[in-house]
Amino acid sequence: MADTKIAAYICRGCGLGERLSTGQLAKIAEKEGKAAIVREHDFLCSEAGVQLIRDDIEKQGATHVAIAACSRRAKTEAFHFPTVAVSRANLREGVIWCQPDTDAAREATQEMADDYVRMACDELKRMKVPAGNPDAARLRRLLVVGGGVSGMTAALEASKAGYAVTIVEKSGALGGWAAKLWKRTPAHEPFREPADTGVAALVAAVEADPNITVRLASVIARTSGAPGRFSVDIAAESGATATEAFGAIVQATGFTPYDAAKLPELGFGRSPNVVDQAGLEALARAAAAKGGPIRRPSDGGEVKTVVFVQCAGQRDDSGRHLPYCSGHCCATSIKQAMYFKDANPAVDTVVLYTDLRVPGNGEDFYRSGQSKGVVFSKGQVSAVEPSGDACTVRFRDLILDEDTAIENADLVVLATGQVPNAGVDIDQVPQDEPGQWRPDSRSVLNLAYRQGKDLPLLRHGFSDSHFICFPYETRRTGIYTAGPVRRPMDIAQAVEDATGAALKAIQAIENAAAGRAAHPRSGDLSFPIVRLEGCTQCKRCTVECPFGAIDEDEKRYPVFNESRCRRCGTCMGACPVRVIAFENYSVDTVGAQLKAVEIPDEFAEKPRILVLACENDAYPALDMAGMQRRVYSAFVRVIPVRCLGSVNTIWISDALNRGYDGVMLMGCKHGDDYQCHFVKGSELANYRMSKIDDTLKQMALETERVASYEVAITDIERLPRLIDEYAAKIGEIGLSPLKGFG
Amino acid sequence: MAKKEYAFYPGCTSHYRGSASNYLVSVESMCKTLDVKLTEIPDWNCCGASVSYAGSGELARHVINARNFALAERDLPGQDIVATCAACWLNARETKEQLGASAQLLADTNEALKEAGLQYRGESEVRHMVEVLIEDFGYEALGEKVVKPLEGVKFAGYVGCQTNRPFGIAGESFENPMYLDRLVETMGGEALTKYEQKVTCCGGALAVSEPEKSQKQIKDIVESAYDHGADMIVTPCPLCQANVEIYQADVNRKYGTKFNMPVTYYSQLMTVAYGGSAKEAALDGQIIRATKLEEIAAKPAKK
Amino acid sequence: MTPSVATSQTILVVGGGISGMTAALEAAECGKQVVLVEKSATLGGRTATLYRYFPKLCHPTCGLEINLRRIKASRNIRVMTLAEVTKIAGSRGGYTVTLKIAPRYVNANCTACGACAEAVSAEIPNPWDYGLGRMKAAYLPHTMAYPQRYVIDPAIVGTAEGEKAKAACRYGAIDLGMREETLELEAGAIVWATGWKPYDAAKIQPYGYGRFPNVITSVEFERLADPHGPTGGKLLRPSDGKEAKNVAFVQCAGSRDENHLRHCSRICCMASLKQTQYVREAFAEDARSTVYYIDIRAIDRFEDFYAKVRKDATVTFVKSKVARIAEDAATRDPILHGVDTEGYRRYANRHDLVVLAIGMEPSVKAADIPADVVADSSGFIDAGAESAVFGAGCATNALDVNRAVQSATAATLRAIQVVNRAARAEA
Amino acid sequence: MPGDAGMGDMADLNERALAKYRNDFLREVEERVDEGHWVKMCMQCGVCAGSCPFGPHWEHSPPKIFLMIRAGKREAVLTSDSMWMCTSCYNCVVRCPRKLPITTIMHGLATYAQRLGLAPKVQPTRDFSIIFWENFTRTGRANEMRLMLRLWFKEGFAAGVKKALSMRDLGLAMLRTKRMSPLEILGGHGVKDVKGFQAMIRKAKEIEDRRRGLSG
Repeated sequence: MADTKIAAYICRGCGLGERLSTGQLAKIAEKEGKAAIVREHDFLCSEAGVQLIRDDIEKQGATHVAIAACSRRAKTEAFHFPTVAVSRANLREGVIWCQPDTDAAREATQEMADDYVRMACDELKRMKVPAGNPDAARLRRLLVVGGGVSGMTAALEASKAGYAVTIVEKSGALGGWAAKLWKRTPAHEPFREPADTGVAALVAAVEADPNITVRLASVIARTSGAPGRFSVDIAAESGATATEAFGAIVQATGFTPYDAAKLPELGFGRSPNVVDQAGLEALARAAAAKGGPIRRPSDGGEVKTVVFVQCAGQRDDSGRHLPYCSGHCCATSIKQAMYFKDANPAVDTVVLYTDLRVPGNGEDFYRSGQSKGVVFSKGQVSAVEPSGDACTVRFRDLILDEDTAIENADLVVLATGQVPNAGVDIDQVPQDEPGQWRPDSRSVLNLAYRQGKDLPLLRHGFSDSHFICFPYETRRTGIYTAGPVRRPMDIAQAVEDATGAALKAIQAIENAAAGRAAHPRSGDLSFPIVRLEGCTQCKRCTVECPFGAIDEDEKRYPVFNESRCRRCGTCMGACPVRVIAFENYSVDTVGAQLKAVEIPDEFAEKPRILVLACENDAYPALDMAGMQRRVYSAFVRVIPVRCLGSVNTIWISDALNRGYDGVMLMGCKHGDDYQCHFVKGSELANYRMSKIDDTLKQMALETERVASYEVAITDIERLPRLIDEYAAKIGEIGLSPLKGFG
Repeated sequence: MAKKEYAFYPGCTSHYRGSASNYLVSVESMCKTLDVKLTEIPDWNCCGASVSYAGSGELARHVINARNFALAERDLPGQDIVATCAACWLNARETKEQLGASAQLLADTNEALKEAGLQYRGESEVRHMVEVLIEDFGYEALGEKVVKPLEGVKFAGYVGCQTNRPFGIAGESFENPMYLDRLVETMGGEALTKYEQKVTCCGGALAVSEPEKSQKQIKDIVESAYDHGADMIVTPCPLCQANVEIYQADVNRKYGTKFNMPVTYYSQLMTVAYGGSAKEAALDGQIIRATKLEEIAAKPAKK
Repeated sequence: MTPSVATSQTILVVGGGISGMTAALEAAECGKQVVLVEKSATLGGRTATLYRYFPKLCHPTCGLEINLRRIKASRNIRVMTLAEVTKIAGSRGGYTVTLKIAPRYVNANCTACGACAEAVSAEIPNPWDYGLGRMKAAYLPHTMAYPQRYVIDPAIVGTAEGEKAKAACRYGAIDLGMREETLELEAGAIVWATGWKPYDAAKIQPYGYGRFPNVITSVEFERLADPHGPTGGKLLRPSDGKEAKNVAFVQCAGSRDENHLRHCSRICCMASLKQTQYVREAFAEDARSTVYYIDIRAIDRFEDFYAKVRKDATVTFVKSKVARIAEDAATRDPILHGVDTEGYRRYANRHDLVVLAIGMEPSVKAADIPADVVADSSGFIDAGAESAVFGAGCATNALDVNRAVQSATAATLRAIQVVNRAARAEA
Repeated sequence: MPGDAGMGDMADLNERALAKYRNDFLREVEERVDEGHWVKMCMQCGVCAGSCPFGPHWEHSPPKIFLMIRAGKREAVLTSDSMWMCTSCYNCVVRCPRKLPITTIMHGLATYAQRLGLAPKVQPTRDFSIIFWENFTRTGRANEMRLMLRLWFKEGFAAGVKKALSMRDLGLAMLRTKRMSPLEILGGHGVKDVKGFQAMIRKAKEIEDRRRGLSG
């Protein structure tokens, strides 16, 4: 790198000048950091300070800029120099704000600052400005899988934004479940009456839209590629297969009603007069077509009493049925009860529920049901007993606290809930060997991905995502779920959801075109570069990538799909031979930093503890500890990492070999309620670190010398405590015996 | 200020030698000072109170209230009806609201009223005397007439139920109405604003039929007044006044307490503060004597 | 008046909470130009004041950090804080929006070093703690505040305290002469994401909020649980600082009530279930949480969390709308009166602290938005207007976070449709 | 009041109601009880039950009564003395999140139970209510003196004398403070147009019975 020219800037503002010898820092930057330009400034983030840096870049040819001032999280607008590589030495939050302002502490504080300047300079030497993804492609066409309300909405909304869409629908018609409804629950004030489903209008709009192509009676036989350049085989029932290219995919494959046949105790299958909610809709449509009231299925007799059993096969803690609540069923039963009440107020309709769940304006619909005379009873149904043309519904009245029954129910409607049509659970089915890929008829997407054919699932068969803050971010970039396949929902929510998913798909296309990363490292232009010549085909990267971005070729070499990549570096952390790197983040950039730290000899009684901190939660928490002037041990040297998943064990062994006395790894919570922004990163790191004990034993080191912590961004008070406790622990077990050998 | 005129609906307890005759006397004294002319609705009838439902459904009860409106509309046109009794006011107002909301009910009512040669038009408003004081005068104006501030006297303001719910005084809360306290303060007395039994039910009409249950309520109401250091209770409701005063002896017998807490009307306070005599304030109507008020009434005016 | 910025290709996002930030980011990451305006001094909104989210019990600031980093990384978003929309003129595809910008008294020079706060002794109630705690009158709203820039409270401007703050700043960042400004900008479409506010608990008179110190709201309880809140994360009750081990959670405080809010506020049941776990976290087996409810509305996957809490022996459920809260005068313990409707058992339960699961109402009533939007009777924005002013998040309905994000993402596409059409027309 | 139904009529009314409504007690209440159409709007939150000052004395609290109505427990509701516990304090009404006029409904249920002859025979508030109604409809105004005497003597002459003696102190105090007049026994005050007043009430009852299907 002949043309590397490092410029280092030491800020004296915010007390740095008073607390530190900035002259010494400048000298270190110059002598050890090999900075060609070194400048001190009283107020570096000021317009004048920033102009100084800009001038050095433009006029002096600085290619690499080290800024020794505040945290990389602060003053980001000021220190934005996109044309050069930039590193930040965190002297403010990371040194003077977390160290006491005392004479006794002065030396250790200065040493900290010295090291951070060394680290910033040495990191820089191994950094390049990311050139952007060479794999960029932009196909402004979306694939929508599923032609129900969600799918049609996604298609129409994307089309309105100027994108072409193909809808692939398995059945012979558009409309999905909503088309089978007689009416829907109202979505607008006054929330009193069942409303038209609107499906016919949606279908008409889709059919009239020249931007939308509909392929009915078709399924996806194969999906390969990446955002911006998906290649999809669409197989028609007729046997014909067409291959089309898309920029992004919306999966709106909806739900299947839970199989009521699993509920014989509730009478299903034992009498035609016991139906599920879908069955009641069919009765209502049939009745409407004939222009008469809904009749009793068994004999066509008059319906005088209808009982609605809520939570049938749902909210079940026995493990036999669905454990979750489908959310829409209470309102649906109210709507269905109105079918009867609106036609004939003399029909008795009773809804048996345990919690009536009609959030938001659903409360108005509930009131409307009550005012129409629908009776609501808090009751736990124990049995539905058909006998002739009538059923007896036995239940515990939870309010009157007694076992009771409704005799002579002409119709019993079971609210059975939604089961997502999510395809195959890739964690449960074996994966095809490279070169042996075959489509699976149970799969929705038939992804030709190394890690499996459908989207990874979270719980209960719904697609995995950070479902609170970032509900759309699936683990397959460019493929977004919408509607009840994402979580149980009603039509109104599915419409919102599909509109949002369409946006995410459009965004994926735009990101791919620009070679940018998607959430959470949005806009990141770096991407993993692999030196295949060093690769041992161990498959760790292809297996561990949380986003399924890496495929394998037939020789089992990894094939990176940059626009599927989220830039977490888990592959880099996994690679035993260290052939994967980003231009601005690599085994070398971190390795250089930890090696830049001066390790005092064993007589100095100054331990050194390396902290590898996740930049998403742990590092901000440390920053905020500094902002609150919380003091922690001056023996730590903190290096932020993209994700704990990117931590390569070589860093640990390098650090210990160099004489560090301990290594702390700080990452996010993993497990069921994981908080890792890269889903699996912290979990994988935890797994890798569980294996590190052997390495330590080989090095004749105590196992305590490497410690992992689950840390949250709010641990502002806890982190300094953890650090101090760990430093004390190191004090107990003594300094590393490896000092001076590194 | 010009004389204010109202159609007066005194109710069955407020007449001469009725159980709330002291209320009537003190209201008349108070109104004299305020230059208010109350003209009794000629031939007014009972409102049905709150415990007449065994005798009839709601229509008959609306009809008897509508009769009073009809009389006032005919004989005292243009005047608001003013009631001093909580139940009278509540029942009249309930009827007014219901008849206003239902054309059917209005027609039925008028069909019945025709038997008495009357018609309800819904032109008159019915108001509680307290509303008149607060809305037509205001605390400031009421305060200007004070010549004997009730200094050093601590009052537990017991609002009770029916002047408070379901309609209440505009702008006041159901759980913690403040107007009585403000009236007390306006008269120069000390209001025990934290008195927490101010809206507790005294049992109402059931003090007669369910004495034990009601007296438990009354005990709480009086006890808390003592806890807060009250010299007396003040109330706007004749039934509250009667129940809380009369049954203290029974409560004492039952619970071994030694209650002797005077229970007065706001109008008695105001009469005294306005310089009226004990007789004008009808303090001679107290079964438990309101000594502190009597003392002030006996003193010469300050201004 | 300051001259116009932005163009008809710009999307204006009003409100810098989770919905507004989401809308701004999703649009910006599609390549659109965005102006994000926020009334307070920082982005983050209501969720930034929550301790944890249900059902994962993760921390809202975790997602906030990511969103702030995305904002810092984006060149397409212009953030304006202390800014309020006062007028919207024009129509779909071509709006001129007038903003009123309140003075911060601190300019871009601020390094967030904190010297001004150190110099000032005047304190004000901390609005991010709902006034439960106090803070310096020169302040950074909270540690996650963005922009990371101090604010001088108007209360000390023109006083010696204000001068002290100014004198303490070595970077010329404090400008006490700042005035309210008016600014006009162009926008093709507007996403309205002004969020929600807690219903005024004092209006629910039988519960004694405001009269009894140990009756607080659910949003206030979040601040007690938060390590950065007024009690440093300890569950101490306001009257005497005693540990609140026995806590009552009162559902439908304002919601589902025609005397208050007609709608169900959707989040309150889950928020209370979550908060029972704060009590457990603090006091282990000594914790006592009682949830008084009408229906537990833990829909979809939230049911898992409800099932988990039901198994927690420290949590009791009582199906009852609490009738009245009284206070024991000696101990200031709140005493809840009501009837458990499952069997109609009467109770008078003493607790250390009562948390009212307070209902949601829109921060800005839809009728008060200076644009063509359809208002529902609760003040939320309903769909259906002809304009390109799109409601997002809790401005449209009582929503939890994931539904708010969903709503904001959908609103963003609607806005993009408008500006893309404008772009195609101009091309 | 003259013209009121006797016991036989009552039983007859009850039989006819049973025949007409069969198991649908809710509809019966909706059609025949004051504000009965509100009953279905209750959502069983229980706030009314918890707000009632006499709550502990109700065998069935208001929401339970509403639920029993829906569950068709006709006899248990109408023979209950619960509704007669209402003090008309309106606490429940102002707190009800569904704005049910609970006080009026309770009074209405009591009215209806009384009308059908199902109300408990020994119920002091029921007795008081009947006596009060008769008292004030006789002259158009309530006569407190006569009311007291009626109440004291309702269980016979001896019991009345005893009661009067026990209340002697109070009575003397009321006389002393001029809040009671013995002259009231002799007729006392009343409206001038008693005839019109009574005719009007008769008419009202007749209309209401017609509307509710209770007449003849």
